[in-house]
Amino acid sequence: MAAVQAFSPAAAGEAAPVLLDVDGVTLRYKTPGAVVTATERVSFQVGVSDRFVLLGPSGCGKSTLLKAVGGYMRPSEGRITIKGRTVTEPGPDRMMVFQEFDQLLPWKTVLENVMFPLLDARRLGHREAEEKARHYIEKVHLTRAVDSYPHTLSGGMKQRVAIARGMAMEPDILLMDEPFAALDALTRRTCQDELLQLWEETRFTVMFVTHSIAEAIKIGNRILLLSPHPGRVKAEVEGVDTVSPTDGSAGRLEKEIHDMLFSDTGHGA
Amino acid sequence: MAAVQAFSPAAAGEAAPVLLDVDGVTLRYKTPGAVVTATERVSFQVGVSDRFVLLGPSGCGKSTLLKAVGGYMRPSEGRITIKGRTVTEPGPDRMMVFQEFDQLLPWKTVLENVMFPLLDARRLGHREAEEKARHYIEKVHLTRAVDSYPHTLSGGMKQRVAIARGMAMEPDILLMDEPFAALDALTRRTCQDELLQLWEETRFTVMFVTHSIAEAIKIGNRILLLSPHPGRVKAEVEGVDTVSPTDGSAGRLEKEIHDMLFSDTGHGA
Amino acid sequence: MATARILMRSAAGPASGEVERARGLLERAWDNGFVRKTLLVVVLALIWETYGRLLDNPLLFPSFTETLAALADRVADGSLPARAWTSIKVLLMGYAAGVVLAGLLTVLAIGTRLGSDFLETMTAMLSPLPAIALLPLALIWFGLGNGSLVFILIHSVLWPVALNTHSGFRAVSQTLRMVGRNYGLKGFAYIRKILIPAAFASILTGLKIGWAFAWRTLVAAELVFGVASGQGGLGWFIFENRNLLEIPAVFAGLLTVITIGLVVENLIFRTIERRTVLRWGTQT
Amino acid sequence: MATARILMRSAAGPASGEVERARGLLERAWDNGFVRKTLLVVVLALIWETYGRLLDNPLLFPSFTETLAALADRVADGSLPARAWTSIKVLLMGYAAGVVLAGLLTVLAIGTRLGSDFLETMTAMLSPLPAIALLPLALIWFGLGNGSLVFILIHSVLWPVALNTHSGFRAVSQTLRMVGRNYGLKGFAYIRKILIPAAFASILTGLKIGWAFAWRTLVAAELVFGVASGQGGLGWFIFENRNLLEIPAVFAGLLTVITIGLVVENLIFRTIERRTVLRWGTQT
Amino acid sequence: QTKTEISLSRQLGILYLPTHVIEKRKLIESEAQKLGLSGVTTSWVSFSSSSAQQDALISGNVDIINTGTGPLLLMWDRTRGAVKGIVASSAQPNLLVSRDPRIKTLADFQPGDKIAVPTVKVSTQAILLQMAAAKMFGPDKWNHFDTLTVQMGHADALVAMRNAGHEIKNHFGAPPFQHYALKDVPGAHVVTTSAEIIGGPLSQGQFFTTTKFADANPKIIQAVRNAAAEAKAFIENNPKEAVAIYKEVTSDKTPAEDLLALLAQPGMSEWSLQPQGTMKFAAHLHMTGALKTMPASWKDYYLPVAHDLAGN
Ligand SMILES: Nc1ncnc2c1ncn2[C@@H]1O[C@H](COP(=O)(O)OP(=O)(O)OP(=O)(O)O)[C@@H](O)[C@H]1O
Ligand SMILES: Nc1ncnc2c1ncn2[C@@H]1O[C@H](COP(=O)(O)OP(=O)(O)OP(=O)(O)O)[C@@H](O)[C@H]1O
Ligand SMILES: [Mg+2]
Ligand SMILES: [Mg+2]
Repeated sequence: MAAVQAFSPAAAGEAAPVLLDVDGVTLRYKTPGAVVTATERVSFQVGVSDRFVLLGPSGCGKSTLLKAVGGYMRPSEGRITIKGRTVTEPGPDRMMVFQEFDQLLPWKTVLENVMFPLLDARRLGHREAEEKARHYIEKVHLTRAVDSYPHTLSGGMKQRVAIARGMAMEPDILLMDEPFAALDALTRRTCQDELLQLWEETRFTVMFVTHSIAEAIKIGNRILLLSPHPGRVKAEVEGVDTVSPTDGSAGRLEKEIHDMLFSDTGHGA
Repeated sequence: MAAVQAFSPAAAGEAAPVLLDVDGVTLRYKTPGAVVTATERVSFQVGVSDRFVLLGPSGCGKSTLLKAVGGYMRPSEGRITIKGRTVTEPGPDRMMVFQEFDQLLPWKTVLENVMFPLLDARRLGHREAEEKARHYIEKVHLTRAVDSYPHTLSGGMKQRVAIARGMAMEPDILLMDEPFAALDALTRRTCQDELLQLWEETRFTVMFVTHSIAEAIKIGNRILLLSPHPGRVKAEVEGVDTVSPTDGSAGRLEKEIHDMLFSDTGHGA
Repeated sequence: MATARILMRSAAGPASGEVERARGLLERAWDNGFVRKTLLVVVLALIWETYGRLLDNPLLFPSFTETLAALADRVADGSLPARAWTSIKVLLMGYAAGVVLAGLLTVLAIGTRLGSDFLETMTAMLSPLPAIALLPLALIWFGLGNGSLVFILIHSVLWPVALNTHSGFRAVSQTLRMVGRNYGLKGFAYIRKILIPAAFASILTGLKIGWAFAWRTLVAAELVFGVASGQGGLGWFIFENRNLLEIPAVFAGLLTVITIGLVVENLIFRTIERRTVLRWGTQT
Repeated sequence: MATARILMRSAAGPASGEVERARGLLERAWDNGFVRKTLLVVVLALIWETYGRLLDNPLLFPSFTETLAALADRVADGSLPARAWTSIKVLLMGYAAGVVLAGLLTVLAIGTRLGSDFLETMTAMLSPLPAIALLPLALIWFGLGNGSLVFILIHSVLWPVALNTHSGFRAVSQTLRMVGRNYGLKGFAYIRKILIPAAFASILTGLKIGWAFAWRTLVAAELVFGVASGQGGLGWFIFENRNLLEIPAVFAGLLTVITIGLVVENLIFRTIERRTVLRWGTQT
Repeated sequence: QTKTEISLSRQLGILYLPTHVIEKRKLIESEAQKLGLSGVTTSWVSFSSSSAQQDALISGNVDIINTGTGPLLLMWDRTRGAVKGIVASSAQPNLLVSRDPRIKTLADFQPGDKIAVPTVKVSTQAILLQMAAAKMFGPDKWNHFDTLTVQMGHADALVAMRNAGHEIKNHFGAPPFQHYALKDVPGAHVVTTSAEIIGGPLSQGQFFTTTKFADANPKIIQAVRNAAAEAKAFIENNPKEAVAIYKEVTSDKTPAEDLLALLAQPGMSEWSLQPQGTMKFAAHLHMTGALKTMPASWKDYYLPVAHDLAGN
């Protein structure tokens, strides 16, 4: 059973060397009418090779946080640093899998979409890029659609292309925003397994947003729980990779997190 | 425990009077390059007040089937009839919640988006429409965003607006394409409960696409299992509403369906 | 460590007010689009003045101040405002008619395949024709006078507006179309309530181009076409002064056109943009 | 019935080949855009012919056959093709230069806030100015000859192309922008690899409008402007024949412009469209 | 600096026949040669209107232009004498033709009648009407006919005249359009002529240039004058060949005999070098305010090379 403890900075220190440091970050959107605060003073640290999961209610600012780490937004308060350097702009070292279905380039086929960043950002040769792309497209079971344009794909297929694209880049940090939400149970499991296998091979760092507690436990080694809008850090779960689905400890952790989220009354309305 | 039987037409007869009849329907997309068959000779019947769930792997043609029932596509083979009349065009009697995030009208606020079909298709008065809209917006916990434009909403919030819009119309048939996929566990449960409660009140018919077996069992009274691409009917589950989450029968049914899907080798690759 | 641990975090203190970085007056003024644009216009005027003086050929290209003097003169004697007003009246008529016709053609094009062929073919055929080519027909149909001018204005507004509107309609996402038809919207209601707002950015571009070309055409048409009687508009003003070699007055007329263009862009089109596509997030 | 039941369905038999409904030759021909458009053009020609005959005033509006006869004449003696070729050469130069300049301005406008102000202000100011207003400047800078014509052509191509391109860029979805920047694309590479394809429908519309207006301007400019030497282009051809009261030849010149427009639209723009936006599903 | 490559403007038409002859027979080149200036070449640029020619002259893109009296006076005035005439080349009459049986004289025009002129208010024809009005109704009523005038190109106006149903029934034109109208429009008759209004011929085409060019190239100027004289003589002595040259330059398809007949019409062979009627024209323009300085004599706006002529 997971131990519920009061947070102490020392406890976090045992993890791998810090790669990403989010320190007291407040993120705001300025709209013509008003200023919307998406997250408020969020702090956490992600170590090298962490599989860091963000879990929280809809609209609490998970995507916004991911975008800030991706370099698309500047915090109005606090600082985001990667390897000690402040994040100022996006870059291919932080490959992003977005939540939206329209993240594929409509003018490129599935293969070209996966190959494009390999050629352009990773500067692979054409043959190598194509090989790698085909490899990952196969992993997400899209071989039959390899020459299709995105607008002829189903929602889930589009997301799988984006996943393949992200994984094929084998980046230092992979930022994934609910990548498997549009997938059926079976495909989802395959994709989760592929992701974990890739991690075994290359030990990249991944920041992963999900709505499913079970998925969070399966994918992550650490989970950050966010409170409803505006998102603040509510709790952090460590050592998630020590639980196992076979001995029931995973189920117990899932129930604990579940109860913790559901007991909360402040649902963002 | 659910009984696995060979399909006999007589067994299906016990349901409510047939509202929607999908008979040997093949759906194809013509693209410049090739013709893609999305579903092949799919037949099923949905009775009045059924909560009919489509379950199947990504890309098997669930959305396509829903679009055909919605009247957006003509079958290349077979026939779709509603109350005996062939479906030829879309209409507000079949409100649709799409899978895509861009289904809200960007030039309308959340409130206006929900009100628009009420005013326009259901011809409610302005006050009545606004009242109803606010009511359903509250149900999906979006009261704070009622005057926001869609582009300032998170993915899950957008989908909730679409759900509120669909429910507020209180249509004869509600067609929902993975409406809760982008929602966190808690919000998802609230929305599921709202849907079921609305169903208790108005007994509309709902066709529901989902990837989650648990959700299918929670929402549906009947489940149609589709095989991978091109989608064909694999099995149908009846009397889903007789199982209960408390006595473990729901869990058993979930496992059965799960095994059935996962044992399948023909994953659409 | 063999078990997972949940570490509770105490909620952070109440957020402080946003830390507005102190910013200088200059920097803030620079943030204001109006200030920037005004500056830009001033710089352009300075360049004009300098170039005009260096060239020192007022019969060809007067300096900005000479032009301003002529402008003041002609505004004071009332001739320029009267001419401008005459032009604007005709222009608005032609513009409105052109936009309405473009709307009709596009509605037809969206509704039927033949309509779409028709629009495409007509645009490809007619839009490269210069106004002067339509003159004989205009004369037959509308005689001398504003009727013909309006006809020619329509010719220059219709095609760009129709092309942009049609292309905008065709780019509306499949999902939005399906939503509209789901509501049972059809025909004109569908176009008005779904396609037009969804394609608004494109339509606005068409309207801007149409506006600009209406001016061009009006000035040029009054030149070829003259004025039936009465005093004529800005185009005539320019032409007459050109013939009288009152070049600063010619440039005063052109400056009037420029000024009207700036005012319309910044007061009308910008405002529409701010209230629509920018607010909706369909354009940044 | 107290328990859920899973009813297995035997797989349906192998799907039969697609049941193509038997369709008549006519219907299939009608489905072909080319056939439909050809028919449309034929109908328009018939209307022209009929109206021309009814009007019975070849000095004002010759019939289609009279025009064709004049066309055949002028093609046979080689004058019309030579004139058309002269025009097309200048046109292509001006068009290319205008498009390149529009690209530069838009790149500037996308890159910096000041660039965007500049583009907006310049467009609002300059695009309503008629070509004739630029004549004195063109004469100073480029003298008589093709230089000035190209300059004036640029003026009519630049603004619509820039406006449409800029508006298209501004309408590119936030997600696609983020994807592009995620790849580390910046500056020109970002524009070329992300913005241009994403805004291609809009750019294409701008190119079409620019093309049409380039023709208009060329014909009108040759008319106001005259020809430096040699024989001049189509515009001069039209002007000359008009003065000589060879009205069928005037219309033959216009018909040439129309034909070139049709050919360019259907062979070039349509093909580009089919290979890009239609294939990508960004336009229907 | 002396130039040997001279560019000149031309407008196409029978009015400009001397320029076409000069161009085709290379008269300037040969006259310059005679004056001891060898290697002179000319290039001729076509223009459709006089204002384009003015721009070309001011911007230095052509050296010598050939167009009407109005533009010459205005350019002389606005440039404060920096542009001056060389010699005139044609002074053919403008005819006001009407096909309205009611209109016999200028006095018959009523409000609502329409007179087509090439350019309202500023063309030679429009100014002639103003001069007539000033004579008929008094100097302050000079713009009496302005409201009746309608702007139409010569060709368009002729088309209108030929159309029985057209609202334009009167055209103050130029050769050859006015003669075509008289020939084939039923009931067409002359209401008045430029000669009647001015009391003599009015120069239509004249060469002019900048004084700067003239000062730098006195021999060229002399050559132009000589060439004009020679062209006059050539047209008078060889009308057939002149007409052939005209047809070649303009690609006019009118039969040669018709053109010869046209040249035989009264006043149509007026190719004199001396300016005619220009001072009256100037006086009127000065009265209306278009001309800011009133020249004391026609010699003010003509180069000394023409001062020996009997101009007016
Ligand atoms: N472009 C924007 N402009 C203004 N407000 C925005 C914008 N994008 C998001 N927001 C607001 O910021 C908050 C957080 O949004 P975010 O997309 O980060 O949520 P999320 O946690 O990803 O939710 P979901 O799970 O539904 O995707 C929301 O309240 C939303 O309304
Ligand atoms: N517009 C289209 N043009 C061509 N093919 C299409 C189009 N839309 C879908 N398809 C194809 O039809 C098949 C079924 O697509 P559909 O969207 O119905 O799948 P789905 O079951 O909804 O999948 P998902 O769960 O991923 O949303 C897919 O193979 C897809 O490639
Ligand atoms: Mg999100
Ligand atoms: Mg789907």
